[in-house]
Amino acid sequence: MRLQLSPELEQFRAEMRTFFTTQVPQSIRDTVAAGRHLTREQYIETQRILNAAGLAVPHWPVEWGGKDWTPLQQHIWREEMQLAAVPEPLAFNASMIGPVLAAFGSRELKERFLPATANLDIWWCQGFSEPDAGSDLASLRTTAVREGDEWIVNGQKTWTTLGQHADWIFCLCRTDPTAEKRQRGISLLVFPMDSPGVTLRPIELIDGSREVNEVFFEDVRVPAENLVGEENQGWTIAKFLLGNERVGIARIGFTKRLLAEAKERAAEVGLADDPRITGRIAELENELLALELTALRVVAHSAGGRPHPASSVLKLRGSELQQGALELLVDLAGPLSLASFADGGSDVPEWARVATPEYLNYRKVSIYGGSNEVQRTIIAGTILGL
Amino acid sequence: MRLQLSPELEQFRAEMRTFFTTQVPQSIRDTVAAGRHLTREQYIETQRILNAAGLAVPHWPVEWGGKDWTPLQQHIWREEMQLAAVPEPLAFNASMIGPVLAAFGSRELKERFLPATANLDIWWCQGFSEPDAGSDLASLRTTAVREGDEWIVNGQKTWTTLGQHADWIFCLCRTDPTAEKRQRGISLLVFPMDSPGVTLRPIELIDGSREVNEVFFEDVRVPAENLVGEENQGWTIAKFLLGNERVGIARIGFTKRLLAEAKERAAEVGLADDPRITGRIAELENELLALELTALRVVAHSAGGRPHPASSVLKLRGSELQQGALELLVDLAGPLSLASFADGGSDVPEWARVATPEYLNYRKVSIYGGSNEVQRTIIAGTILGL
Amino acid sequence: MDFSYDDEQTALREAVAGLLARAYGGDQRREVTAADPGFDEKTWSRLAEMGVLGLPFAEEVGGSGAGPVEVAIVAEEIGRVLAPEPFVEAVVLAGGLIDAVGTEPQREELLGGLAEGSLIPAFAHAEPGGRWSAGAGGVTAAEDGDSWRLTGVKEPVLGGARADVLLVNAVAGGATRLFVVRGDAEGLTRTGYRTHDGGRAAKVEFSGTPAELLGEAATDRTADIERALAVARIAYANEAVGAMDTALTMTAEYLKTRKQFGVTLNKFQALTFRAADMYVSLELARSTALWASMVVDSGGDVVQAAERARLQTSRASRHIGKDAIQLHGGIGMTAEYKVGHYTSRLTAIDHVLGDGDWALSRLAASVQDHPTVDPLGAPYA
Amino acid sequence: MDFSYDDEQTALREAVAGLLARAYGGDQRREVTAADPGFDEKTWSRLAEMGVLGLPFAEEVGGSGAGPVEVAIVAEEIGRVLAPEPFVEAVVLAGGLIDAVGTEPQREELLGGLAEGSLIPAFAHAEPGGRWSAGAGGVTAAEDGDSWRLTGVKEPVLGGARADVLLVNAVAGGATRLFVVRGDAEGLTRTGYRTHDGGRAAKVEFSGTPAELLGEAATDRTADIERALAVARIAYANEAVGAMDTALTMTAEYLKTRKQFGVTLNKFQALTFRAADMYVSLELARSTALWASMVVDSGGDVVQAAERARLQTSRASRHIGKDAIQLHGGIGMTAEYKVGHYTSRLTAIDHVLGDGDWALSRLAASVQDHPTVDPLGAPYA
Repeated sequence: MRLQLSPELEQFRAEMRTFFTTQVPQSIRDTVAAGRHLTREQYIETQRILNAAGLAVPHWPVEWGGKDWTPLQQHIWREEMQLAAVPEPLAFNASMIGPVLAAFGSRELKERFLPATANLDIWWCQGFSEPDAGSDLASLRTTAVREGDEWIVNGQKTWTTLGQHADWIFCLCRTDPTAEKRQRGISLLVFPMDSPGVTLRPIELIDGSREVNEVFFEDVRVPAENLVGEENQGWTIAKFLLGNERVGIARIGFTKRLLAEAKERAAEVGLADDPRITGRIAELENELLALELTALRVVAHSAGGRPHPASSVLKLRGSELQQGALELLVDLAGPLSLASFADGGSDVPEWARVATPEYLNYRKVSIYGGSNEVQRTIIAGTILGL
Repeated sequence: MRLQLSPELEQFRAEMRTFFTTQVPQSIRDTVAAGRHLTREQYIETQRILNAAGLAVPHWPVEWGGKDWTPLQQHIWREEMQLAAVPEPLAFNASMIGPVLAAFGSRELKERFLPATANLDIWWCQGFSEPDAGSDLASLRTTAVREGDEWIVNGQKTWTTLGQHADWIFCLCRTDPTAEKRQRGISLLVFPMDSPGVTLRPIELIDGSREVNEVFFEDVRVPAENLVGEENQGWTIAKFLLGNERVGIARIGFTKRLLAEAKERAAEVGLADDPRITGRIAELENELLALELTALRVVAHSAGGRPHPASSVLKLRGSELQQGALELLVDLAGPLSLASFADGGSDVPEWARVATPEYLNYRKVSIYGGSNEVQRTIIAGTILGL
Repeated sequence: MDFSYDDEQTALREAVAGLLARAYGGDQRREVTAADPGFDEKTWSRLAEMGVLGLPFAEEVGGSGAGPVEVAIVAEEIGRVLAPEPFVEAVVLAGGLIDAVGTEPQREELLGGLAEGSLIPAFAHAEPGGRWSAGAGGVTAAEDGDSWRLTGVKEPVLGGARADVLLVNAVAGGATRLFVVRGDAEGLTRTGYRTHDGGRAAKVEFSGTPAELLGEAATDRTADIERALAVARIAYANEAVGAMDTALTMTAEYLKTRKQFGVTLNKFQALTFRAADMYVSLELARSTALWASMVVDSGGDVVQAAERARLQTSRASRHIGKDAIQLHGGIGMTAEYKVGHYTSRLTAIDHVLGDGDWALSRLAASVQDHPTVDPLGAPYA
Repeated sequence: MDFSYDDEQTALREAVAGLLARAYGGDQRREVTAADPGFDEKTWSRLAEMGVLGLPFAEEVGGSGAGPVEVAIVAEEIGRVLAPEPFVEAVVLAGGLIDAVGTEPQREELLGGLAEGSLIPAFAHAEPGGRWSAGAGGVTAAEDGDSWRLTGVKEPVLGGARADVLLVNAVAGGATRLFVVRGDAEGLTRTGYRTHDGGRAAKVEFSGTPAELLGEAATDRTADIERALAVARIAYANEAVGAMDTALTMTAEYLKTRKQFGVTLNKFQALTFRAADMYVSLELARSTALWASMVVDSGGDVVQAAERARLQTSRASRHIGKDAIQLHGGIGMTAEYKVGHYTSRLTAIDHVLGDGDWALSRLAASVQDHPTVDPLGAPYA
């Protein structure tokens, strides 16, 4: 039981902080800090800078660019990145398909995809969710039928984040409609987004953003070798992928940055001494400390690849704290928050203008990545045995 | 749509206030205001004063002492009584068995019991709950078997509040164990608590109080004419009774008195200007206002005898606000709240000593009278159709 | 004490609901709010024809002489379908100020025009450095012969770009006064933009802009403004109740029809219990909003009643707005589906004239002034 | 940064847990707390034999020289079974003060006696007019030759009637100083009573009662007291975590076994979700309590760490304490069933040295002093 970091870890942390705050362009970090949307190019530029320094996919196997770090080092890496407002390596590449390919892919698939995935030479998007499935992933309907050396894919996916930027998609398809359990007849295919028969329709969200999409497949022909893992192994792969998704989703460094901003804004609008505002900040800050400490505890017990069941606590409370901090910023903006889509000529400061759209956009974090209801189900079932 | 009371109702209200604050002994009202337990004699003395003035059972049929008041008058009567710290007429008599007898009892039963019930010449207690039934009342196991002109009762009841003071019990018994639906084979019997075979065991609660009891029946012989309503009509009667129980359970006047006290105590302990304390008071006060207004709305639509489904809102939020106000008092007492069982020689004021036991005791209000989970089920089902 | 609507009030509700159902029963709102001025001028005219735009004003100035309860009914129906027409902003707030402060000729011209639908006023009061204050700081007024000239910036001004007439609170001689500025006045620059809920706001700049004093006396108008803001807060509370009602109804409907894991969502008790809690919040907010409207009618303490309505509807709006999306899941996040718009609108209402904590701070400061709150007291004070 | 226990710590936990399971595994607690002194002297002796009562003190004075993490382990196990022995009160708080402030002879005598179980000290600091303040107001100290005499009242003093020695903070010359009063001192009147959680407290009156200065210098001891209270708050946080853990375990067990409407309660999703939320509260509180214990060890800002632990465990204690009863239903209200005692004890811990809002107010006053809270900073400050 020890509070301090070892001198080695102290140094590691200082290196991370220095790298993130000096090697990633200020303009990109300012964009993130201001809550503005990044361009495709900004994502790619950042990830290539990180990858060149070996900091894009440290959690991958060493053979494919990983660093063999301890969970604590990974935690520090991620938190420092968020604190510095550095865009994280694209989740679809770094946290989702990359680890899946490394764990389940053939040698050929690994060599073909992993380096390009780490470097964001290929931009991936997810083809998991479907309109009628929701949290019930196993009820998916997109089909892949084997025809000679090809799979013929038909169906529809949704919530495909940043699909408009994507080169390739990893896609769960039903390959055995006769399987006794719905979970058994599912496989994972990968294919280019410009394959004939793939169309994409952006979905406008309530904040006006267009970050998610519907993707339609009409007789899309996918070469047989684009199957990841074995046929009908898709459910196992999906659970592996979704488990990884929960790690790092607490986004503590992000919320920490929001709270630091809230303190500045409170001073700006003359509420630095308002007891209700300082009370809300102190309460959120304490909850966030508790969450970070819990993340550190969980991280220490997650060796072996499988996420600790308490990861659900991180997702559940982490999303609530992100939402709580963003709500606080809206309240600090007060009447100025109405000026949401004013442009540069406005006298309303930018942070006040983006506050409500970002607040509304972040209602999503308690829904995606396994909704908070799903997390409660996991806690009640897996941990409490209910 | 009108805010003001009519001049007649203004006068009615003033009369109630005058009566309650001048005709009920100060010592009894002080006992209630201080959160101390009343003696049997204090309950009886109060109810007889009220009954002599026609204020014990105004909601009963006129023939049996009722006043044919509007729901609004009944509301005013109840709230003024609570505000004045007057002990309400014993619920088991005035709100439970009285209305049941008036609605379902034979002429003989009415004449025999109603006047004595109104005057608290007979002290009633409830025999509804059972140890293994909980919120699932229909699963009750106490049996009554017909033998000639008598019913033979065997079984056990629990949560019999103030049963130690009671003369008679009204008791749900299973009279037809073969009924297709569990609800159908139940009847309501009444019998004296000193009948041979009745024994009572007090249950100590977490605050040290002994207000509830277990009651055991061993071959208790009950004359056949002590059946209320018809044989196997018990479930209908129980639903009627429990519906009535929900009305008036919001206890708005009581919570109002607690909040007025909290303001005084806050000043006493030097927290009258503490923003967190005044904020909690203001928030509770606003919720209570909203609840009172809702009660007035509901009351206006409850004509016809059956409670408005929104009564569940009153029970649910009413219990939460009682608990919230009592929690606030504990927090105002702060370290002094530890002196819970100090006696008169203590330098800790009495309100601070009783605060925590009362807070703990009132955890019950979200459990009894249909737990708050039951109320949510009613709202979701009956009102929202879920 | 009586919470029931009379026949005329019920007829008013049905008429307004009918008109708005025709206008916004389908997907029209997204289209209407996509283009300036952010609402439908035709629907505005129809509301004028129905007498809704002159509802609270005297018949002599073209109004219907109705009361705050009628205003509440209209506001609730507006909220129920999220009609983007600026009823609260133009009729209740700007109109209310004109009615309270304006001279006879001003009332006749401005309220008459408002009531017949030919003139839309907006109250320009928010300032980049201010926070729901009735006083002014960022705009100053200087006398110029018989007239006045204004200088400074107001932002965000709801409906400020479209408005035919702006009412402006400005500092003159250390006091906050009220002025009328015509939309075509020289030295007036208005830059309009969308608000997140589909509405419109503007930056309004005055550069020695000619203005006319609202009302006769050049006295401090802070108290008049405070009262007009309070009445508008109460109308917004009723608008919010209408919006929350629909958000809950849509959520309950969704739970009944959407299937997950082979059954409809209403089989999941954790979800139905949350819907039940939403109902509790809604009904408590509804009671408070209605009551506050009656306080306006009764001559009680309108400012405090508005704070109470604001606090209760703020808490309820956040609760219901958040859970309506959460219980819908991803679909609730999309602009194509309506429920998220309710959340967005409720968030806007919650910040335009003071949020819940703002109201709480004001109420908290006065808890020691009364032992209990007594809604049956006549009048509430 | 390391949250794992070493082998010695695990062995300590197992030993303490074993001893306490034998003492309180059944229904013994109700019996023990029914009679004075409210705890079991034999169990106290066994704790002494095990070295638990001298845990944090140096070996020279009879202690084991262990650290705050070991103290946290014992406190958690105490909480887990609600053992009524005054470990935090006598060892951590009173003992901690003696250790920090006492002269060598005082430390040897008092800590030696405490460690071997022959002497129980109590810190008399609460005053009827005070509120978790480190300073004194109600008791004054006057010099009397080489000695001092105290006058005034302390109440409620936890364990004050049974204590062999009282430590008292009193005002002398405008400063808060610390004194030692023997249980048999003249002019000392102690009136003991039960606290709601089964513990004992007392009114302690001093009437010119002879007292000895704790420590050598007659300096102001407010900062020493503040630190000792902070360390005790952290120990209480760990005790609360143990109690919450059991309350949740009992609740989950109950949901699995209790039947309603023909099925066990764990089939009701609304209930299992609430249990899940309790788990979230518990784990966050556990992390904070453990971390605060490490801050004591590291020489960081113990006072603020204690406020953080206090706030987090206060919120969690109320949440878990209330829902543990609610999910049990009526049985949770009874003294015969254990879960309500956990709620009562958690409520007591929550008020003895500062409640959640008290901690929040202190933390809120300093949010602008740091942009972020960084638990990895070494040492935390």
